Amino acid sequence: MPRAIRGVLIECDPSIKSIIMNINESEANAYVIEDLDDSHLVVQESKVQDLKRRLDDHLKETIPEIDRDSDSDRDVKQDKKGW
Amino acid sequence: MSVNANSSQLSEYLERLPGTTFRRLYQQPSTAFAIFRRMLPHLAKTIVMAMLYMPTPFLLSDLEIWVKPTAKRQKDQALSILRALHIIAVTVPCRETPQSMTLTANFKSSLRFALEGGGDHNSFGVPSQLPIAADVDIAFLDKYARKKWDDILHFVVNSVGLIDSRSDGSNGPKASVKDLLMAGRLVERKGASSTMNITQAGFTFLLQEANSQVWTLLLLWLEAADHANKEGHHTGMESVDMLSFLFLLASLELGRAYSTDALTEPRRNMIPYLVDFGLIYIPHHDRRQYFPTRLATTLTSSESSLRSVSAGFTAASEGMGGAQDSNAIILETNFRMYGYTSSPLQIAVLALFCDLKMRFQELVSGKLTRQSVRRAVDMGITADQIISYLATHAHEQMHRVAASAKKSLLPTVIVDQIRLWQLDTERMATTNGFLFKEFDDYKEYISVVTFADEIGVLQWRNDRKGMFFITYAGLSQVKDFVKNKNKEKKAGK
Amino acid sequence: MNAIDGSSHVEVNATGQTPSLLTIVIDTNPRGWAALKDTLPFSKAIANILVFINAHLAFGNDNQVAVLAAHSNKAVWLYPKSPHSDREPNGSTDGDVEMKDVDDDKDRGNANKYPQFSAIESSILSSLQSLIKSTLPSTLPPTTLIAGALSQSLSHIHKTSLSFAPPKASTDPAAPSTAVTLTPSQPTLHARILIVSVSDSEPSQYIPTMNAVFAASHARIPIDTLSLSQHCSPTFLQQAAVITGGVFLSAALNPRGLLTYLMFGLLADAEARNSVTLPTQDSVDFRAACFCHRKVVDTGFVCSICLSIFCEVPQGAECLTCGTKLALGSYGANPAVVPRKKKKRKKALNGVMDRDASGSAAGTPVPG
Amino acid sequence: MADSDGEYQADDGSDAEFGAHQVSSSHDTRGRSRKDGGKGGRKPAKAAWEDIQRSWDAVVEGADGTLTGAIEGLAEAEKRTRLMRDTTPLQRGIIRHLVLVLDMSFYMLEKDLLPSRHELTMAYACEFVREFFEQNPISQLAIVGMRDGIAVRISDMGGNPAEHLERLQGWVKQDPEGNPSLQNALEMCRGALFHTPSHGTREVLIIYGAMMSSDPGDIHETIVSLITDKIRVSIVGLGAQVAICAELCKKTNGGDESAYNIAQHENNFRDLMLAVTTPPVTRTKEQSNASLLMMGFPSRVLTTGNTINFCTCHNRPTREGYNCTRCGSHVCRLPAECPGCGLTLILSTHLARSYHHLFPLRNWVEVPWSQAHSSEACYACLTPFPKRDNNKKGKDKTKDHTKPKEKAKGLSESSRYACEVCRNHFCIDCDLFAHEVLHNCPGCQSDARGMSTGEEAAHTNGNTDGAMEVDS
Repeated sequence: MPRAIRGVLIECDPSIKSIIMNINESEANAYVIEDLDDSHLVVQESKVQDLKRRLDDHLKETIPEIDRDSDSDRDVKQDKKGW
Repeated sequence: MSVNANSSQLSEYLERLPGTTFRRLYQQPSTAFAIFRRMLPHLAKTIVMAMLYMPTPFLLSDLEIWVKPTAKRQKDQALSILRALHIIAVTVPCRETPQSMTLTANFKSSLRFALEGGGDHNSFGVPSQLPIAADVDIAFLDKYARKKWDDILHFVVNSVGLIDSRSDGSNGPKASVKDLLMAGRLVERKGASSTMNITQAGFTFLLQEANSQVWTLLLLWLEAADHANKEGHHTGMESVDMLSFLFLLASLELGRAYSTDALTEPRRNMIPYLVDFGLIYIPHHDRRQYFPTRLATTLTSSESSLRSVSAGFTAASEGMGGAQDSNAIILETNFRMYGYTSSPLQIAVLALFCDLKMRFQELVSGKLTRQSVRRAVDMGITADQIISYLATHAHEQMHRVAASAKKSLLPTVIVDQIRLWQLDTERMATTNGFLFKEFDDYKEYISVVTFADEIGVLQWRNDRKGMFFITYAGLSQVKDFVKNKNKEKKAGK
Repeated sequence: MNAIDGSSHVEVNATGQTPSLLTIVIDTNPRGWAALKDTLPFSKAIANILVFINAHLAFGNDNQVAVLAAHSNKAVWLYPKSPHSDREPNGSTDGDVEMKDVDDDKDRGNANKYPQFSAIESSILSSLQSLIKSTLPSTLPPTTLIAGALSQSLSHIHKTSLSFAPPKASTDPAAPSTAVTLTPSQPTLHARILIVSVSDSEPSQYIPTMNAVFAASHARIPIDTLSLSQHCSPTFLQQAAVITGGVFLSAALNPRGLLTYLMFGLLADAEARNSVTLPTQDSVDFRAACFCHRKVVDTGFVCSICLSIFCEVPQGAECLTCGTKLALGSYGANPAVVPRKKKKRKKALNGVMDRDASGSAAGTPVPG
Repeated sequence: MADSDGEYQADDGSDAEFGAHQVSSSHDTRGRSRKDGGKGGRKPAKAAWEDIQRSWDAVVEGADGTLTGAIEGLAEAEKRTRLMRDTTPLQRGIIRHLVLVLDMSFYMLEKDLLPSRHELTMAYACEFVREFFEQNPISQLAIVGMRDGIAVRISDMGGNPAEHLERLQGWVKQDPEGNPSLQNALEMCRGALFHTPSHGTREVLIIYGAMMSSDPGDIHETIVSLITDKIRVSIVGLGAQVAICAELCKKTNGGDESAYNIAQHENNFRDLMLAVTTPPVTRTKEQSNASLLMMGFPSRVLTTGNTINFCTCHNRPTREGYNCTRCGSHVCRLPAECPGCGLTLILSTHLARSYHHLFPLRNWVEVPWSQAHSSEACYACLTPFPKRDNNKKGKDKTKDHTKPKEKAKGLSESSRYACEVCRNHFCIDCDLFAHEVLHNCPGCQSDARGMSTGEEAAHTNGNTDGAMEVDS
């Protein structure tokens, strides 16, 4: 008899996934139900919002803010590099 | 050719209606005509026209031959829309007679009436015999409609809080319209303070082109009326009748007076609302005639003609401090944006997703940046909305260049980048549902996963691990399937 | 992220439905319609055609229509009205859809008809009436001026499409003078011509008709034909349909079913034609008639100067049209010998080549 | 002007030292140029920048003080000048054999024509091929390139535009290199045209970007043999005039110098090239070698049921096609030469397509205001004409300076153009359309009276009644 587990399927890049796994480990596996493959995993439904917030925080730390009041072409290039 | 985007709300609304409603709707030739014109993809129109004067049912096998194999997708799409709108009826497959389709009786006779004329349905409006005031010309009507509609938009935009309330002394739309906007959750009152706040639906609304905005509002109105009727309030209006009156308005001629006397009681009740929306104009001196405005007569127009219409609109509203609807955005591949406008409304809308740098008389320039787009996305505006806004308001020159160079209207770089910026914020896609695992044997797994795939609820599968994920909605069906399987298995044993 | 790669660029095109201009040429030859009197009276046919026009307009608001009558002695505009025929004082000369004579309709109080439709109908009917009034039974040439009607409609289409075309502004970076695209850009207007024919093709109109047909094929305007007459076969129009990629339908067997023919076979515009199978002609007669005996030939002789066609070698090998003395090439083989050289040879070997010279005069092919 | 001409060609001389082989444009270039200079330099040897056109001089402010009228006038004048050609019915070589020679030497890398000479030439060559077969459906074409001092064959003599275009496409991406050799190219043309039947014309069109030619032998001998073979050469030069080209054109065209033209700018280049698609006028009895050709006029057949035919020309399965009227071979498209028996198979419509060259539509005349009152709108397209401006002052002003100027350009002051036969008035766009594409007068064709009364009518439009008849 198969088992059906309620959860949320998350599809993301491998890089993001590894961040999520990192968060998961630091929180004693409170989030992830099943690690499916490189780009998929199933997490607890109740924890999704929390996870998203934490992921955002994490990304904000790693992605640099870009100087915004710029109007020259050079800056446009910088913008492109930024993302 | 797919149904254009802005008619999708209407088609969603229509497709929810039951068949009996359609039968009543199609009693009016103007309605059948308007739905034919506005709601159908090109191939569907061709099919309907081919069947209109055909004495016998059209065999599906003949249709198969008639439509080229390369256009099978369009054909299937056309048929499904035609069925959803109850325009055609397809016989149930059975062995003796081949499957065929016919136009539904009401639609057929109404569309015939629309093309041939005749009958006494009066569904294309009864012109007023009374003398028309000299000052009510097309320019006047355009100006009137523009003002009414701008008031509504300003009310929505002001709630963003990006610009100060207008100083030109207009006091915004009527309370009934405000209520409607709130009921439709385009704006909402946050907390105890009386300030209005725009919602995501409100942004969607703002970024649409005028025609879709009108439809959005009208559909809200229809739904509100439905709702009120259900709760037992007697509004004297019925959504079916309202809808067919709207289609009637769409087939009227701009600049001509029509008689209110010929209207039925419920329709006369609708008139004050339509005046509030700016769809019709009633002169003060004589309340027995009404004039449809451009907002009404273009309700069932196609996209490209709307472009020319809005150009005419702009021309008519010159001297009113610019027009919100002018096709006046130039987008360059270096992310610069130039908007030829001085209307505070359009500037406010642009400021939602664009870093405005400079403002001149009738020109604002700015740049799309990651921040500006992200800010918009955080507010709930989607990348697609931004793109479609830019596309609908693109400058005539961009249309020309795109048409002559056979390129897409907006630079592809920019379109992709806007989408990428949005994706930036959505590093993961989430789907609620169920993970199935621990199957007894591989055969069982395969049969269940195939079933899930067939009914279209499968999200992810891994045959090696013997696991798959289905959407929330699919659970009951898959569960039943597994149960049946087990029963069979037990019975087999 | 994967959603965005080169393959899935979401094109944001502004192209909605391309407007389509339908030009209908109605063959109003009185003799032709008289022959059809029992099966399909003219008034009934016009009523059917009007429904067809309305159906075309119903496809979208920016679809346009133009109607001409190819009469026996003239070709005239029915819609939009030509200011030549009746000098209206208000001068509604614009080819726009909104006719100004809408006001005339008012007294009819037609609430049962879409305003645009009734405007067009009244225009067509009144023009037709004045056309019929002006036709005198005494002066009735058996011809129908199809070529003239085609020429006028093509000029009109040309002008209309000019107004739709992107202007060739010099400031345009994609100015067509420098950036030459190998494929012509997408048309901004789908135009097509439908001829409702009741009479024969008139041989004297062959060249003008063909000129018009080539102009149409150049502009990629399909010419469709619906032939109603049982006795006549408009051969030129049959060829026109093949050359321009149009549809040729013969409703001769059942002219009463005119509307069904129109709605099923001929309503599809350029866009729908991509996805719908069109009726095709099994075989098209492309044989030519010779200029000398009017005999239909499948193999003939052509004058290399004026391209006249002969069924046999004309007398004295002289072209009957342009009077040029024609050399008789050796058919099929390559006549590599330059005649002047032949002369030389003849001079040198006069006696020896005698047989050869007499041979060519009799018209036998000279081996290369 | 004479001075500058001389200077140019002196430059040619020094340029020519490039060539490792014998250079043909050196000494007599100078001699000739001086002689020509004396005549006043009538030839279009000017570079675009030499001919100073102050566009602001040409613009005259309209009566209302705006420029719109003047700009429209200029556009109209430009259209009109294209139309003003000789329309006397001339005998023309309808069956043509033409070799298109493209310069693919490093001179073509120049970017004085945008995007570059080479790219533009290739694009126009494709257009030329299409237009050529549109205008001359029963003619043949071959394409040769000049590159690396030799002549390369791009496509063989043939009557199918698709094949030529395919071959041309293959060369678009290849960068031009090396020196061009006129002589080699001409010899190859001579070879290609040698076997063509004498009833057709033999022509060569050269697109020449270089200022010199690097030839293996004496090019004058080649010119002499071209004359013997009755091959006419016309050249479109890019840049500046080259003496040997002028000589080549003059000698092979019986002393007529109009066959050598220098492209002034992109549009002019295109016009010059496409002008060659019009069949050439037959000049002398000697040159035309009229003959009677045997041709087949097959009917189109469709295979019935599930059968499929193989065409004999490409060995491809087809459903529709044409059967040779003599031997019954199945060919898939026309015009073609029957692969079985060699009979020329054409459609009668192909012949009809060429008739308008033989009987061109006569030019329409300008209509002065005095006669303009009879029409309100263009007869053909129903576009309303401008009404006469009754404002006296405005009229006087127009008379003062704009009118004589417009007259000179052949522009109608009332924007009306009249066909002299049917007396109907047309607008400039219809004028252009009727003469360039339609080759019919919509007015004459729409009036039976004009046709039946008129010898005149029939002649103007070239529709000799019953001249041609197809089975009816």
